[in-house]
Amino acid sequence: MINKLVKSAREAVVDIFDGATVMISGFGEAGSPIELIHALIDQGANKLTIVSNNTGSGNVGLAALIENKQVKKMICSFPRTANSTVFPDLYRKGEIELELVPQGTLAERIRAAGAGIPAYYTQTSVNTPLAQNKELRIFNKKAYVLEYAIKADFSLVKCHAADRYGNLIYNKTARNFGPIMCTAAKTTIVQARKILELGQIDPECVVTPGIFVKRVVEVADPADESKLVAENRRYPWN
Amino acid sequence: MINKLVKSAREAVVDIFDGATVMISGFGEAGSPIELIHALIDQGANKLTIVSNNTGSGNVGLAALIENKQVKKMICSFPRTANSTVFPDLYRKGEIELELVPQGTLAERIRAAGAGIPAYYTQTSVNTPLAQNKELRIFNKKAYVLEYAIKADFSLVKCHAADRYGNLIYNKTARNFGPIMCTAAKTTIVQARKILELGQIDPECVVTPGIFVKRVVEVADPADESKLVAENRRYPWN
Amino acid sequence: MAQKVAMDIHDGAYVNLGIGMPELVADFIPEGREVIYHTENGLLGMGKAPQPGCEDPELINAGKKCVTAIPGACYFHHADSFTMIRGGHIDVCVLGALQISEEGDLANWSTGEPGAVPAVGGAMDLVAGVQTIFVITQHCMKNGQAKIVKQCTYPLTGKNVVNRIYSNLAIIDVIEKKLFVRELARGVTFGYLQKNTDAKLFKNSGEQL
Amino acid sequence: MAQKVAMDIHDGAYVNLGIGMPELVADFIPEGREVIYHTENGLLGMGKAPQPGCEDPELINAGKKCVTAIPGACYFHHADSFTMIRGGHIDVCVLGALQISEEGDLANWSTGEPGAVPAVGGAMDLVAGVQTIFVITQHCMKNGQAKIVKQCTYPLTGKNVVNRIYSNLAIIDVIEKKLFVRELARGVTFGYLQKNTDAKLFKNSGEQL
Repeated sequence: MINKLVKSAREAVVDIFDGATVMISGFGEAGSPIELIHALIDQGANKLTIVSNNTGSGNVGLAALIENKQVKKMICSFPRTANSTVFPDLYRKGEIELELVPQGTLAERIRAAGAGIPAYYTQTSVNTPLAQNKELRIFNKKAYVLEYAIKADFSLVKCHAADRYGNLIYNKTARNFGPIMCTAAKTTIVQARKILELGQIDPECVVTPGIFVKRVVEVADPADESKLVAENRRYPWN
Repeated sequence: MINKLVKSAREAVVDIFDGATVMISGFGEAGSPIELIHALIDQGANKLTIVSNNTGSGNVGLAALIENKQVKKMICSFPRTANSTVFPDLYRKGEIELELVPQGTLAERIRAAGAGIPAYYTQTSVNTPLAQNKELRIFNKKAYVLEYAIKADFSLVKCHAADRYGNLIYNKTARNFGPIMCTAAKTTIVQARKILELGQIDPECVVTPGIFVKRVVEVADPADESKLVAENRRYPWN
Repeated sequence: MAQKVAMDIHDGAYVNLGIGMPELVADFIPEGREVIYHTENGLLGMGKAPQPGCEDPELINAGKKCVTAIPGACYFHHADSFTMIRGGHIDVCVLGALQISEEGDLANWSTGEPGAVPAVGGAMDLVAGVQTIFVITQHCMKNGQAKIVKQCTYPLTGKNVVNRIYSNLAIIDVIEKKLFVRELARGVTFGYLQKNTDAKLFKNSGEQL
Repeated sequence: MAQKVAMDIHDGAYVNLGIGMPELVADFIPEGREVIYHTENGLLGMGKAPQPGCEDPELINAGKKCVTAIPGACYFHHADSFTMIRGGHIDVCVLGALQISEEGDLANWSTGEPGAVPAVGGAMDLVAGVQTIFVITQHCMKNGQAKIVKQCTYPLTGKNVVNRIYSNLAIIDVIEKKLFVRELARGVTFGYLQKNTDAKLFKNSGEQL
């Protein structure tokens, strides 16, 4: 029988290893799997390469993972936001690496990995510093750069609801990077607000087919990151 | 005001020009926009390049368009099925061109066009006759071929329901090539069984966002191609 | 043969079954195993054939036959469907064959005859992307000619792609570009098998037949 | 400025508004025009700010502010969102600028200062993919230095990408790598405008200022 449900976030992230590449869904806090990230902090894997659009805010979630010195390198499009100080501080001190990728290129490189495409061409970043050292090619009199797929060992994704096959639906703009990250990792680990019976998700409306998901943990009432930040909370909990 | 609804299939296809590249959705008859194809037969544009997974069956729909000598070239993955004789006959006589493309490559080349990607690499077809004259490249010790985007002037697509913004939902496996073809044409023309009010399609379940659609025509009761074939019907109607 | 294939498909596998004989595999999956069928025209969770009268021409499989969808199924478009295939997410694909070479090359889409209308469908994508490729085939052609050959003479679908061959005479593994006999059909001897095979066969011990 | 931009956005346009000043454009769209807003984090059909107390932290725009969705809106993932951008499906993007060159190069993501944390977001994708790029900006920096220059000294976001500049002094078209003054703000003379611009300006007649 197929049953991808696991009992706890702790159990879900147990095999993430030192040096792994881990994708983390979310655009700012929307879609960020904060309970899975906190479980990864408890678990302690380090020298991680994290692929995520941002670098977290305050001292919880992704920012806390970085603050806890578990991250060797960030691959992201926008590593600073209103309340992010952890990554900027470490970056200025030279204690964390950054690969800056335009947001659409980040998305497409992840999608390419999931779709078995090793590389593709795009106009994005041509004639900018981010195209330095990238291979250029002309198609139909326009210049494009070659971009490579980004694969991951693990993806940590937040969704709205899931079933035991791993079929997922999302909530509004919290969908963002979740569906493509599910496709790009060897092991995709999901936190869902609700677990539904098979068939309760309309087959026309499934966003992530279960084939892309390995484990699902129910987190019925996920933390609100901006509230935690406003309250100056830090993880591990202060 | 945005209103993409047009009154008739005739009006919807009025500007398809001689020599145009036209994508036609469908996998066999499932998802084939038969009323739009028939309107294109009435309209008479010729020297068309048609991009579609198959070549139609019997003497209706896509097969009738080919039989009517409006098609110069087919780009498809499987140009013959149980009831297709029109294309095979013309092909053997050398009266129609064929570009045979593996099905997944066909899909991805269409998707690439819609996504602004001029070319990408894939393992599919490496070491086969279909990779002849294709550029090979090694990534991580495996060989891949370079595949180019397929753009179209027009796409003819069948869906289940639409609203005046052009948001679409599909029915079961009739979805197939529809959503990606909508993205790859300058002008996407859709036939829908139902027209819904704005907001009646759940924003989480829209499959084709309206941005990819130019015109929608209601065809409440589309013809059942296999019935027509079984009855030996031909278009223009015999 | 279909039963033998079915025995080798593990619980929880995502499986794509080719048109024809491979479709029969679904009927033999042992009880207690849950297997999810993918059909490349946009359905994961394909169920059995519909009851007569309940056919929906918009719910079909890759062979364009009417099917059903199980609870927990989902629909998607062709680019997403081939993301599953090309991206290595499907565990097993079962296909038919015209020829298989001793290095695991597969020819199953064209006899290359002049005048034939070539048609490839999703076969090249499947063999390039799916992790395990099972071939199910009669051991020889109707005229007795070998299908398992040193080198394919028909146009290839893919090179070094077949993992295991299920024929009416034997089950044969392709390992490091060599053919190892895994199991003989009842009453078939190694000698008889080799006689009906143009390629070199090895016993599992490594000994050449 | 935002009002001037709004006047130039046609009925039925699909529009992406950058963070900051560009967001104001939505408030000035003339009545009777229906404009659909895209936000690259996965929403087409973005509506106004929510009523206080009705904010949903999972319904935000690219600036991470809470927004609403109009009837007829839809949600999608990031690869689909940038298909709209990179594929040329968005009609207009309105962005801020650090510098614009006379050839329409745009610099708006980094001052290139050592020690600064670089952040690009979707700006490079937008200028590469969207059909028409409007820039809305103060004509000069706070210290009076020109923003419209012969050549950008800040790192580029894209080359030859800007179609029109809306500043507090003028509206300027970029046509075939030259700057044509389309409209002067009230009380601004051509002489004053050129004095505050490092790049060469042309009148619409083609005459150089």
